[in-house]
Amino acid sequence: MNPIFAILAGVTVGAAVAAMALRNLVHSVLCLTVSLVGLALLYLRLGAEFAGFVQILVYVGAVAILIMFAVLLTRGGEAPPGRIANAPWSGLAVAAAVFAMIAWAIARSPALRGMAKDPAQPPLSVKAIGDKLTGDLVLPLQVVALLLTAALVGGVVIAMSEKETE
Amino acid sequence: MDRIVEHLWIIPALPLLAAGIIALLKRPHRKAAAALAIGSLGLAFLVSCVAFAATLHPAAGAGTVRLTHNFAWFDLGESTLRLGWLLDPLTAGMLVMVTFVGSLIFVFSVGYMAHDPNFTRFFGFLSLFAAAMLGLLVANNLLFLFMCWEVVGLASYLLIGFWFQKPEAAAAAKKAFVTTRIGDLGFFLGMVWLYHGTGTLLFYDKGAGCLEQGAIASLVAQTTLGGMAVSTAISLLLFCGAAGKSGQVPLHVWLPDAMEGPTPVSALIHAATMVAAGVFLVARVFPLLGASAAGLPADGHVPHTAALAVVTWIGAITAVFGALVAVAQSDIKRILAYSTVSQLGYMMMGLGVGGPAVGMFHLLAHAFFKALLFLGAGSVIHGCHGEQDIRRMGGLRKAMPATFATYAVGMMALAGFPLVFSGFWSKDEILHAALAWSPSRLPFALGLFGAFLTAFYMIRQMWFVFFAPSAHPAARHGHDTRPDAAAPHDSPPVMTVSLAILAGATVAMSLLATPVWPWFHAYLGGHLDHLHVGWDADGAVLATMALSTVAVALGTGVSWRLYSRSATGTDAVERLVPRLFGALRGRLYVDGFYAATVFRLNRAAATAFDWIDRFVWGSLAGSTAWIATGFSWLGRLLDDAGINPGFDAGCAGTRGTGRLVSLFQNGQTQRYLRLVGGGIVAIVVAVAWTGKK
Amino acid sequence: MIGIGIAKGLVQTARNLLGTYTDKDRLPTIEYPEERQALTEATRQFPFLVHDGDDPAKGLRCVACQICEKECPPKCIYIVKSRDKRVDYKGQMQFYPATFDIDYSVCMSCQICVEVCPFESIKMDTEFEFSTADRFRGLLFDKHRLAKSDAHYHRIHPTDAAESDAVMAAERAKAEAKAKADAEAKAKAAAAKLAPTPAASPEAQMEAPKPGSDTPTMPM
Amino acid sequence: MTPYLIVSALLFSIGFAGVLTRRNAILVLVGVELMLNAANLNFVAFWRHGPNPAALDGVMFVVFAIAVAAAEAAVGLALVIAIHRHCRSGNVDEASGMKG
Amino acid sequence: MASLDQIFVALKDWLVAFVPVALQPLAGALLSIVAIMAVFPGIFALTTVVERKLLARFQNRPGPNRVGIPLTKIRLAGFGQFAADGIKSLTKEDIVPRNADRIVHFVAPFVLVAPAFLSLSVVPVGRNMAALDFRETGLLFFFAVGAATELSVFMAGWSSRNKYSLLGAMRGIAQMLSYELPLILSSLVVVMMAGTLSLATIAERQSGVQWGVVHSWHVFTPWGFAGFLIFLTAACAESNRTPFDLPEAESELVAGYFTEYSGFKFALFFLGEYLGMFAISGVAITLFLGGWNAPFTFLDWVPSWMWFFGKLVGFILFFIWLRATLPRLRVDQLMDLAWKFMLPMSLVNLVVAGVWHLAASWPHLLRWPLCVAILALPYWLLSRGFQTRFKTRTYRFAEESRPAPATAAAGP
Repeated sequence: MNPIFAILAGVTVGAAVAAMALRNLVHSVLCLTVSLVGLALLYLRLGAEFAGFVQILVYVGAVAILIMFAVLLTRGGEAPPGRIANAPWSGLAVAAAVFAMIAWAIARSPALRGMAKDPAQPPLSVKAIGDKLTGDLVLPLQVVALLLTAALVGGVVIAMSEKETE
Repeated sequence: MDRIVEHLWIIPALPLLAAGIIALLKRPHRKAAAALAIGSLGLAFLVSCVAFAATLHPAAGAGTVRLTHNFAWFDLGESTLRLGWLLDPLTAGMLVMVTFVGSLIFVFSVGYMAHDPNFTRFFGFLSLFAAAMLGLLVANNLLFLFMCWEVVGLASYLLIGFWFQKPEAAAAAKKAFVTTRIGDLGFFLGMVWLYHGTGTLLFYDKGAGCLEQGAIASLVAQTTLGGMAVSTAISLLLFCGAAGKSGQVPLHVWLPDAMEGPTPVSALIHAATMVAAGVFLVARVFPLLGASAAGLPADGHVPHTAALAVVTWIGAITAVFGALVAVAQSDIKRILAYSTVSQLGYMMMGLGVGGPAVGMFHLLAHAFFKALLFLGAGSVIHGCHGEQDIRRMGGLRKAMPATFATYAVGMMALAGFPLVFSGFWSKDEILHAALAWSPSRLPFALGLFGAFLTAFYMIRQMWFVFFAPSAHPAARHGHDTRPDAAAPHDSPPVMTVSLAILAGATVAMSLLATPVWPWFHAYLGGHLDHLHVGWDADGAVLATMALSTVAVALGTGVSWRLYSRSATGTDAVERLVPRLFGALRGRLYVDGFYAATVFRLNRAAATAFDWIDRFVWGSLAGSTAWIATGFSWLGRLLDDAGINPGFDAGCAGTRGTGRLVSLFQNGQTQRYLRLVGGGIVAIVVAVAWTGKK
Repeated sequence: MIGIGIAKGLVQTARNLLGTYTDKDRLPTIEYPEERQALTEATRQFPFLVHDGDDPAKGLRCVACQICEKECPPKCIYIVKSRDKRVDYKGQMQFYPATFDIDYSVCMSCQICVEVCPFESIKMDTEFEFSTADRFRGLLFDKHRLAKSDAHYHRIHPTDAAESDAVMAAERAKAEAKAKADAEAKAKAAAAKLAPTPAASPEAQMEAPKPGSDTPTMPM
Repeated sequence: MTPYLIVSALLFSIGFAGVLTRRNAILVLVGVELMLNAANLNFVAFWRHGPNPAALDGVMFVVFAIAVAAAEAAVGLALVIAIHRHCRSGNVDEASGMKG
Repeated sequence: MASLDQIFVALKDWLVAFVPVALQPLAGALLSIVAIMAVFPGIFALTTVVERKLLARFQNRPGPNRVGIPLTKIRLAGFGQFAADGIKSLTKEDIVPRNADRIVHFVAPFVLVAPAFLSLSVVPVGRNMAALDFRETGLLFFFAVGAATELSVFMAGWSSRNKYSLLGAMRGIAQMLSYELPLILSSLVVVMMAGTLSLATIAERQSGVQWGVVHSWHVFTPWGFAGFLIFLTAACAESNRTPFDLPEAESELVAGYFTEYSGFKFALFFLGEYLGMFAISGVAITLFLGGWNAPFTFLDWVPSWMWFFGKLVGFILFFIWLRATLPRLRVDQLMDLAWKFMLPMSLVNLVVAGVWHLAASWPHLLRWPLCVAILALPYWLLSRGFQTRFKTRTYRFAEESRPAPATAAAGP
């Protein structure tokens, strides 16, 4: 295994574990950010520059900040007292079982064995992505645009609704 | 010629641009907004005139001028969705009418809305409406037509609810929106079906359009439920939409309520243009309605198909229904609204019995005089400081002479006074066609009765508004609560000029479709070159003319006699037949009927589902827990009996079962998810296991 | 329109910037330790003690009356009166300050001590550069550091110095006159003892209280 | 290829474990984000190693998934805030009542 | 001349050639890193002094002019100041509040500085002189890396446990998020017209010639000019420069999110802010001002990197000039400006770019007025809307209480 990959994967997974295990919510979200950046770097290693940078732009620039705001708005800045998990062992067991299942599937998959070890870098030009988005995928693009608008409006409405009645 | 149709989009684009710019303006920019709206629509009128001129000279042997320009909108998988513009006499005539009447109404609004704080917004909405309406007219694609149709609905919703501070206005807007949506559901289904059946929504596409021979023949050939031809089913569904928009009988309830909007809106939307959209739609898809096994309807010959029969009957019933209800109303705009319902019925009837030319001519004529009447009513209301009850007006003839004169022209046109008023000729044509309709004579009789009623209620209204001695001093001085308000006054020139132009147009229209020189028929039918001045009508025409003249005269005479003799305050008819009058005033209880049936049904259904939720599902869920508890209770009983301490174990087990069962019901998403996760793993393992074997 | 105001402001500040290189009035700053502004005569910083003659130890005008110590608002003056007396500038026997300390770190330069001093002995100096590494000792000025010559006073505040000289001259003159009168009175009394003349005694009685009544109300 | 898939599976399971166990609703959402991102990693990996990388399908999936995930986060967090206002708590197990 | 133009490239190649072939890419990267880490902090150091001196001049003061070479009388017109400041901040006590979240508090300044360096590395500072050249995603990289700034601001503000810090952080994040939209949209115009996201390619594309002797910088088009102004304003806000310095408004929030930082970490924040400003200025230069291109063809003999750094200095001076001129906005005005003016204007600018592209074959006399008109009308309408908001303030109570004769006297 490539050492750079090992480091990246380790950081990504470790930060993910920390994100799920830490008590303080803000720390959790910061760890999540680290994990997402690690993922973006993994994308870069896989040659998907565009996806990697979009990942950073959207997740670090927007989603992480959004979650931070939500944490602060729900007074989650302090470490919560009391339990942080519900019946952790059974949940962990189920998650472990799921992992075992997927890992087993990966390990036994005949399709993977047929794949090339390290295929040549496929061309990934932003122009091609743009053509694709405005060509074949124009309808999904519109739908996503609509969805984002709806989410925007919905988010505002949900977050505001109770205030009026109070 | 092709250039014209290629650039037909300019006509709707102009008001749309104006609407967009006005939307950016701020409240104080009143002049800019009005100038933009009127200017853009005036420009659109000019362009429409150019387009109209283009349709006057068909190429030799081509018959009707029918220019199309189609283009791809976007690709949808393998198929391409294409839109297009269509220019034919139907479109051109409507374009000129809408832009002309619309411009006049815009000008009128400048005066009428002068004191409204939301003047700018009003013109923005008006422009949006005009844009959508014009877009609807130039569409060569049912989908684009539908889109514009919906925008028209939206604009009408906005305009009816323009004074949304008034709860009635808000309710009326909602009602109009919801009611027309019911019709639109039919429209939408019909459209989808049409697309399914023909694979295109373009009307005319060099032989491949959905209104052309090939497509219609295939639709006629297929049958659906009960042996009905698919074309008939689609036609009826589309007619649902038209009925909703045009206020035909089961769906007419929104139209009178829509009078809560500002009067120019009533004139624009509910007299001249929007309600005409339904009639226009029926005229547009007439080939589909008229399609029978024999093929497309030929010019001048109207086939008897099931779809057209439905249109005719609905139209006739609406015509009489509207007129009847109008007799008993006392709100000046509401009378006109029911009159509109009635006249729309005539149009539909005309379409059903006489084809597009007949129906459309009544539409155009009606647009002018009804706009005139509404604007006149607006002028009256404006002059009386917001008073709308005709019983509290009276004697306005002297106070507002200009309004009186123009209103009288409109009223005579609507009532169908003979010879120089367009209403006479257009109604007469419908009646004539109805007379010739072979399946039944009843529509003719209904139409005649409607003509009588029309004259009756219009005279009643005229008398109350302009002639009656004013019993209430307050009526002279506007509203009760403002005794010191100025006396009724005539409206400013910006309003009366519009009225005068419309009055002139109303009279001028009458020249276009007399039996002596039936230019309009020739124009729509595409045989202008065969047109000549001369009498070549049969005796039936004369007979119809005579009959309708008699009906009008009768209505006028009866009404005048009843009302001019009666004391003011109460209604003459009310004293004669109070119960009938009450029923009519209550709009024949249709609204009440809906309230009692549809709404109550809806609420009952909601209650029922609530009950089912609460008791059936709730008790099912509850009983699971109950059973579990029952088990544990049983276990405890046994334990209490103390027969055997070994029962302790069984009891605990039972209790555990109960707890386990209740675990599924505790509302903890995470537990549910765990089960889901575990279940997936289990299923995968199971599948893999069995698969290996 | 947005932008016009910004452009105007930018032009204005740019004129200011460039003006500092061309226009003296736009850069009025004086680079202090090297360049100094000439002090005006009215400059007053901290109090000092005036001494006549060359020897500060002997010539201090202060008589340790302690009025300034009492009046000082921040109480930064500390005086210990001497046990013995010595001859002051009027020629009278007076106390003198054994200790006279002013804590400049506390002094607020209000000048009240100067106002109340009846002996023209404490005045305001123009010196202000007292920065020191020791903020306790370094700013606690004793009478040796406070004492400055009358010549210094004349140099920094010539007008005031002239005035106070005049006042002191008047005082001295009065004191001398009084001394003379006293001497004469003594002489007369002695003479009267020898040969008492009734006409002379009321004169002496009338003259005697005069200087005494004037002195306490003497300003400055 | 396989290492990427294993990392992806690990991320998915970690996210899943968080969703299953954490009490705080925001962290549940964080777990969901992790799961989504694990799927994205799969897409990219299969795009790179798949038979037809020129078709860009995997990358397009990721781009769309990121857009949708942003919408999901916005709405989800708005919901969390609404629940917090309503129940005075950001814990999922305390918001178990189905009625008002 | 060409040799002078490429002197640094040649130098790097010459140095790299000493290393074994296998390590050459690594060595090249290291050299680039060293160059960036040396040049830009150097500019930062000079900028701090120049800014103070110029601001002083704007306010009719001489500014710092003392510190020169220590132990001598040489003053260097005060340019020894940065060294003194640097030594001071390095040697000052590092204070961490007792309640602070220590780890986050420690990490925050580095999270600010590292992306600033990264974003500088994609800016082409001369012909063939970009440390990192993403042929496909250069601009995207810049924006992606810039996103980390917000995170750093949040970390600093939250971890300090100080209400001023948190308020400053919240303001800063809101401001950065709001202004990122016009920033990206206005640079999108250039991407649209150039058809690439690579900054180097965008710079190269502006070396064409128009009107005889002028290089075809994007700013010489209607969309380019409008885009440049929007970008400039948004850049000002993104780098927290006055008039958009609300996050660190000293008169309101002490120093905003870095109130609780001292010593070296404070200096890092300072460095990070200035590096961010350099980076965004560099991108503005590359996108709109022709990158390393000369303005006129007859000036092409000046080496390209000189042009770039000359323009960068121009930008820095302009930012200082702005800071000396404009007062700070209020929070509501800030948001209004972003959402109600800049965002619509940048959308309109996208339309203009489209029109410009479609009208490529039209004569200039038609194309220019059309595009200018499309821009000017919304500009006029939108700014009319602002006039009521930004109207001159009247101090009612102050003026009422002032006696009449004094009003005339208080004129200037």
